[in-house]
Amino acid sequence: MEYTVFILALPLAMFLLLGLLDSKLKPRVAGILGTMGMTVCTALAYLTAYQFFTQPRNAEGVIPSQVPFNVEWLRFTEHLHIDLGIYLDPISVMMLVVITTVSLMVHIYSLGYMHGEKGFQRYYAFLSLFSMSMLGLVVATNIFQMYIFWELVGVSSFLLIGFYYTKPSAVAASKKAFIVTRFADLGFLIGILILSFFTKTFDFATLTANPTAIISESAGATFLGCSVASWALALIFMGGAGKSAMFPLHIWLPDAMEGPTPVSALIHAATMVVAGVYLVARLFPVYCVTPEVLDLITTVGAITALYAAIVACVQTDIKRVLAFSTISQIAFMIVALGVASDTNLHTGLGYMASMFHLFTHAMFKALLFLGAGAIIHAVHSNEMADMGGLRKYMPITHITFLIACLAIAGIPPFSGFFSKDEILTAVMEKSTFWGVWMTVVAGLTAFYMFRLYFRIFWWKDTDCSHHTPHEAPATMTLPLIFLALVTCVAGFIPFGELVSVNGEPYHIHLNWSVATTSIIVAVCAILLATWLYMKENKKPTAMANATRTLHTAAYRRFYIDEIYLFVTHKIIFGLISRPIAWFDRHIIDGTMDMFAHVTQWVSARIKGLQSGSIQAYVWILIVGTLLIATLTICYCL
Amino acid sequence: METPMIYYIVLSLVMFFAGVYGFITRKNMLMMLISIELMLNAVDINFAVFNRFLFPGQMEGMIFSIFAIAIAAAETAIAIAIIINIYRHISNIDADNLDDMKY
Amino acid sequence: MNFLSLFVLIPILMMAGLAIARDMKQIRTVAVTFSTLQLGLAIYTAIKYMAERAAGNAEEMLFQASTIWYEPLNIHYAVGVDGISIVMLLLTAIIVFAGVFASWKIEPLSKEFFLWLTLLSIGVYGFFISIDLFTMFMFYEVALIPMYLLIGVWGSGKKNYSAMKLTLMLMGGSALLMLGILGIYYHSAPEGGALTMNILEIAHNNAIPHEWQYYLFPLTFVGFGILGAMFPFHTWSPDGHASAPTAVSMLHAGVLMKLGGYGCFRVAIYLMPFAAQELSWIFLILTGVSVVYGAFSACVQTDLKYINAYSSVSHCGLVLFAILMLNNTAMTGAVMQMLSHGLMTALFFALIGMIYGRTHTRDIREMGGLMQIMPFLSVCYVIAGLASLGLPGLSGFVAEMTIFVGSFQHTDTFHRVFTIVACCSIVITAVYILRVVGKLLYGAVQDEHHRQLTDATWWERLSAVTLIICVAAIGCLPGWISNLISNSLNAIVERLS
Amino acid sequence: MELLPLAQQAIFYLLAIVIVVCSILAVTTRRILRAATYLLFVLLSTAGIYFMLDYTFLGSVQIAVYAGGILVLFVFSILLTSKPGECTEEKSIKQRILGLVAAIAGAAVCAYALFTYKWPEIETQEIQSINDIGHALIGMDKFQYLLPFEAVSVLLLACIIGAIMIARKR
Amino acid sequence: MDLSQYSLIWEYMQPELLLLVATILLFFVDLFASPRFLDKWFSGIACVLLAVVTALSCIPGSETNTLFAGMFINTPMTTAMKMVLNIGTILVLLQSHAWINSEACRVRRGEFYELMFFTLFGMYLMISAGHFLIFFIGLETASLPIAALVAFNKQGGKSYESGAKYLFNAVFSSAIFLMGISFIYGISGSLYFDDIAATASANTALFVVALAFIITGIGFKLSLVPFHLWTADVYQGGPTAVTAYLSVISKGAAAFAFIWVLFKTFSPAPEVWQGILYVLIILTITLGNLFAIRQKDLKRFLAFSSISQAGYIMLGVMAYSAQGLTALVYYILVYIFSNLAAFGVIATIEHKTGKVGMDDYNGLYKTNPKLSLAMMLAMFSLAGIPPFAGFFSKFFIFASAVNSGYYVLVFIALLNTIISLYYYLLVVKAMFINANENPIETIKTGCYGRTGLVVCVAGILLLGLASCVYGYLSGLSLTVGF
Repeated sequence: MEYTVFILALPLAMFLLLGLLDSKLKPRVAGILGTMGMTVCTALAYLTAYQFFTQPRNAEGVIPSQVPFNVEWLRFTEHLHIDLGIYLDPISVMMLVVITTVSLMVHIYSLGYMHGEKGFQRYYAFLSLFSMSMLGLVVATNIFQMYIFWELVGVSSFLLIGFYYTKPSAVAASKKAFIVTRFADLGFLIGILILSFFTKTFDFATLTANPTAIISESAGATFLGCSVASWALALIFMGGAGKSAMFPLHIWLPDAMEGPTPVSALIHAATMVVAGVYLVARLFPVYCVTPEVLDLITTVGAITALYAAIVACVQTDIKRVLAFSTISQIAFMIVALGVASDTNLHTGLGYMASMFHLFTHAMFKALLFLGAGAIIHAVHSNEMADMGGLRKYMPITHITFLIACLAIAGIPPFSGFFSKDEILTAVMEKSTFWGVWMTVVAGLTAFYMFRLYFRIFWWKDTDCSHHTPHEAPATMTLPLIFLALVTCVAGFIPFGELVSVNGEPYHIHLNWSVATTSIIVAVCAILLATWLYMKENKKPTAMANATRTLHTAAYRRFYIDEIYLFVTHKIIFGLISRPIAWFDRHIIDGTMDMFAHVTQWVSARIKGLQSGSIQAYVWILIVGTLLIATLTICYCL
Repeated sequence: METPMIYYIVLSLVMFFAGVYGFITRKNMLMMLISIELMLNAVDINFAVFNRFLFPGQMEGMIFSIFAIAIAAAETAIAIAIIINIYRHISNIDADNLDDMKY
Repeated sequence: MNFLSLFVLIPILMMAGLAIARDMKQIRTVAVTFSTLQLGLAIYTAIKYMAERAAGNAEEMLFQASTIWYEPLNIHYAVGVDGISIVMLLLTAIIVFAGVFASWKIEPLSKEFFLWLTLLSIGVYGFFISIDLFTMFMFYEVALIPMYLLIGVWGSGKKNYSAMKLTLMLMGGSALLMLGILGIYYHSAPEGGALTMNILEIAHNNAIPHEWQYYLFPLTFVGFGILGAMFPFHTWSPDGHASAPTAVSMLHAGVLMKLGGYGCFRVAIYLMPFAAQELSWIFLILTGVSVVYGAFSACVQTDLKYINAYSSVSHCGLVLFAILMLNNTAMTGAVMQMLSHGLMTALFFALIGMIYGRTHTRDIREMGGLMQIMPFLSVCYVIAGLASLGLPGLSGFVAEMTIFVGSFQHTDTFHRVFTIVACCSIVITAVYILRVVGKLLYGAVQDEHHRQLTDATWWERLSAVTLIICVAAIGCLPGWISNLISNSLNAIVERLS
Repeated sequence: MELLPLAQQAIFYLLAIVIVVCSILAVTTRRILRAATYLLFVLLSTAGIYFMLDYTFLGSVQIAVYAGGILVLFVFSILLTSKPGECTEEKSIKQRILGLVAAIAGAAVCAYALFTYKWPEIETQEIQSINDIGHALIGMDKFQYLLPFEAVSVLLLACIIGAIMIARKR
Repeated sequence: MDLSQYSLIWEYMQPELLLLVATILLFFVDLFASPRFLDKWFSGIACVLLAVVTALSCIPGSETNTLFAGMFINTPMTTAMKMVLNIGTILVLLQSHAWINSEACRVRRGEFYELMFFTLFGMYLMISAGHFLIFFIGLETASLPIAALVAFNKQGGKSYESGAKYLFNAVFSSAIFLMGISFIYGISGSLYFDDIAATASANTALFVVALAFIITGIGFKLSLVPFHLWTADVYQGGPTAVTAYLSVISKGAAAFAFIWVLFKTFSPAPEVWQGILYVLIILTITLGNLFAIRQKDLKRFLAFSSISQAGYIMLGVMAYSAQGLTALVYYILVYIFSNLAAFGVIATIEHKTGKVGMDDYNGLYKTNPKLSLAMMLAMFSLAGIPPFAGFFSKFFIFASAVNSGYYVLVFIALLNTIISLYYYLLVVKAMFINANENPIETIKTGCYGRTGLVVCVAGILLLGLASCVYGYLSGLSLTVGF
């Protein structure tokens, strides 16, 4: 399957082509070129998936993973070397499909959405760069390759968020996104360093084949009461948490919505943000040897899920709502991974569930974003207040959006129901507490999604005197329709057959008690939303007023951003950087200058020696001589 | 020679350092020159005395004294020429007036 | 006559050519011709070197030649290269090449400017090809002094102060160095043996008594470290770079500061492995501080050149930091970092110079939205910034990762903690780089007058593109260069163990 | 000169007193002509010491060159550069004290050195004749001084040229 | 007295005798030639005569000869030193041509050259002395006529003040020097260097005092701190040619004589004088530098620079080895070229414009690029910047001191090089960087002056790179036993 190399090479070539030629290319040509490249890429990915999943299973019933391509890129030590290669196993192939699909949709969609924008060519170049990086990330054969592409997706994300670089908020958001994830990557890097030092390898295959290596190699080594292995894995998870916007590193994601909406769909909903989930899944066998880290992952995920869901309930910017919903959904996946305690098919159910949810979520969340994009395109605003009653003007968008909402709310038969159900089952099996917790979150999800839905499409009839919203062009609706279809059918894919924690096929069967509960909760939430938001009324305001403190806090995202702002500006800049800069200029540099000043000063003070008087000279001469004589007599004799 | 050598040496020391004192404290350059003569003269005594009391077999010290006297004369000649030169320029020979260049 | 001497000879001929050149056109012709020649020679040397190595030549240094110079002191004019020198020579040639184009329109006294610049490059080339302590030191100082005039005459801002400070501080370093070198020389051979200045022989003799190493190591290390902008002797760097003209900043930050790192390890560590191991912790603390401290300082600067200068402090601190880790991987990383930092900082300074030449300010508060006005320069700046913050695919990443992985191979907590501290710099670097990118290039145009400004001219483009290509080439294909370096380091690392 | 030890001692003390007193007076008096006169006494007394030590030739040279030549030169230049009866100003008291300190300290250091030195005891006495002196001045062997003799002539010539050059008006 | 002795004298004392002959020839030329002939050729004749003397007599042989029972010593190294001094003197004469032939000085031209030659003769004696009497006569011959030369300028200026300062300091220090010699005589009963070394008992207070007095006497000529105070005033006021002569030739000869006296005479107690010198060197270098940084008058500035240079020269004495001797002579040679290049420029500009202030040199490069370059090379060489000769001489002199174990001393000296670099760069800065509304106009240097400068610049550029000079000196110094 050597052709898989082209899945990476093609977008890279597109990036270089579009990036270097830039404005020398007509925007249209650039868009079409990029889309065609992506189309080929998608085709190749599907081909790969087909070939991969249809290949014979081995004796254990596992689909054997493959490394069709691997070259040594940089050698550090005898054991440690970065390879660049392609590693195909169920999850990476699954990811290939997800990424190429969503990316292609976004490419097509953008032809319409970005039409006439300044820097259209640049936009496609960046999209290609992102696709390449993301694809490279998922097929990485070793953790360092992953890190490389991890950084690259980070920078593509930075570039795309800052696409409207004249807009200060976009610039700030791009900076924030990059720096926060960079900070998380620091943890990732240190984690890699620790892990690789003890296991003497970066290679995923080797790492997962012998997951206990780190325990045996680092035997006894502890730091602050935790074993080195725990630290390493926790730090690696920190990297993942940063990319996947887990609490408290989530702050960049809502702001990242400053980028063009298709970009949000691609990067900040479907693909890049799940990199953290993917990372944990990739190293899952290793995580299994440190249950305390898995517990940490569960906790972080659960808190994030609830937090994001609550915040999402009160946001008024539709993209923000979607962003928090994304955070919350990713948290679901993370929790699922956290509760999967080993590689047994049943106790490790969470693994499969997580991947499944990743897959379905990518589709419907992309759909949501693209739909939101279409809406924004139509009304030129992100604010709910500017919307309402759009169902009449934008039927296709409306329907597809509704499908997506139902999917995310977990209403059967849409895909979200199946994957979320698996997650809740897995969580429930592990711990009832987290199970109930996550069910509540699922309810909240349904609530805020339908709040969003109703506020956009129902609520009131827009005043259309000056501007009539109209349905998006075909380039934009086609992807919507396609993704809606996928959302409808994806739940019936026998996902467990293909992806499971140990590779053996797993038959998904609904746990009806859990499923029923979640459906009931979701429906209740939807009804509540319907009651509140179907028609324009005063109830929401009244409720908000009734819970003013909570509402405001949630609206301000529980002041996490303010805390960050305080830490960065007041502490990092104000208490560290500025004092250091001052210290450098005045103390260190001052010391150096002081040498010069002291020299000058001494020089000025002793000028009197050279008084110009012969007799003074002679006096100094004779006294000098006598001193020399006396001192020498004292010291030498 | 009943008078011990050290007496002579002390005598020369007194003369020498009287010269030093004079050189440092006299304003008139000719008086500084006089002080120098005292110092040189003291050294001559030293040579002669050492020669006589310690190394009477040769006359290195005495000869040195003779040469020293000759050189002192040369020094004086040059010095007086320079003093006169100064007198031409500033109409006095006060050493304190020679401090235009300093620091 | 060994062909390595051409590295010194070509610039000398260049000076002669410049001296007889009459107008700007001739000056440029001479400069371009000879700098291209140098580049060609550097590439030729690299290829020849690799061919020799491939053919199985296992000598520590290749193309050695030695002519007796000062017989009473056994001083030779001795040359030879290993992988590390090769890398440094390439770097120098590239930056000189780019520097010539970056100073295409230098005014006034362009002839003198190029003459001094060439003298500087003589020193640098000579330093890298020398394997005799004396000639090495001589070339080292040759490289330092033209800085004074280059900054003083063609600089900007408080140039007199900066030029003087830079020169004096670096001379302070070379004062320590001279003592160190003399000390090494007089202990270079076992009792009764012939004293020598030849680095290889000294290393081979291994005769420097341990108690002497305790004195000589700090002398040489600090001596070179000052040029390598080691905390707390780095303060010449911000002022100096800020005042220097473009090509000089490029050459100085790009190449000259590397003399420090190169010297630290070729002289201090290679010749005194015992003290290196015993005392490395002191300098590790200093350089570790340097790395973070420089980065933090850069965060709040407002002058573009100051930002880059502090960033250099941080990056060069990393070089010394890695050298002190005393293992093959980290030292390989150090050399790669020298190369990478050399290229990208040269790129930075070139771009800053070009921007300054247009806007006449370097204060980021007075500029903004340059991306709209001069897209080419801005894109280059972003690329340089990304290289600086260690984006994979550009040279910074490979260097830093090699350093971090190498440094982490130590098993004790001290080294690890400092490695982690140094790692933190990648975040801080991102902060200040993005701050500049955000303020300078993105956002709205701050000063309406800037709208009339033009984008880069062809020579500026050539200069920047050359550097970018190199940065990207190393970033994408680091394997060959890493092998080149790490093979040459084996001998040194063996001595350390 | 063969003198009784007692008389010799007496003469020594007399000369010593004259030398000490006149030296000090020469450097403390404010009238320059007097200073020159005191110097003359010192020089003559010194010649007396030389005679006492049986260095008659040296004594003669002392009188001839110093008292005869140099002092006359002094007197001429004094008359040339100062008005009769003029007193020179004193330096400030601080400077005089500094000078005194330097002089006394110097004397003390030298005296310490000279007194702590163990001088050898030598009894034999040889008297060199004027002949010996003559030979010594033109001989080339050890303790003979042809070379200095010639060299000092060059020195004197140079000084004469220099002095004339400086002293003449143009 | 047999005649063979006289032939030996002729053979071994050739430099001295030829120099005297040359002086006499000069005397007669001055006396009998027509004024117009003299205006044109007198300097040339003097230079040629000195060059001939050098060529005929100052080529070092290979053996050590003594005359007058050890009173006069002629070794290859002393001959080499005489050659160095001759070269320097020729350069000074070349540079002084324009000035000495000016209207004001022309009448005293003959005397100028004769006194110059006489002082050179005195230095020869100092260098070759084997007896303190010869040494003393040499010392006086080398300093008394210089006092007359310093007071040479009669119209305006401060020449007379400088002359007096020089003379009074000189006679005072020579009195102290004599006192020291008298003590030495008292100790050893002989003034032959060899005898003193053989008989002196080093560990007595008297010996130390004598040593201190003798160091004072020679230190005055070398302008070591604290005997240096006359230097700046004399350099500033004296005619530039004489200042140049004082700063390099007189100092060089004194340094060599100093090392000779210490090595030969005081070899029983090296640790005593090394201890004294240790302190003196630190003081000299540091104070010289500290004063130099605040000077605005270039001649005065160079005076302090030369004081600190003297400190560096003394490092070679400290080394107390053949290597130290070599480094010292080499240093002096390089120093002659560097300092004379600086003085050559100053003399040219002073002669044409009367300006010697550092501020007057602002923007000199614009109008007089060649002079500025020469000056810059001189400054760099003095500061010890490679590839100029000064770097090599500094390196070798430090090497010799380090070889003898004086690490700390060398360290202090090295730290001082930073200060010295600062003030040397100030001059460079003035010429190249500082702006000036009305810089010194373009000056056309005369043929003699230009030759002098070119030779100096060539020396600065080549002396270091051509290792043969140092190698040659090193070979010569090995013939001196330690």
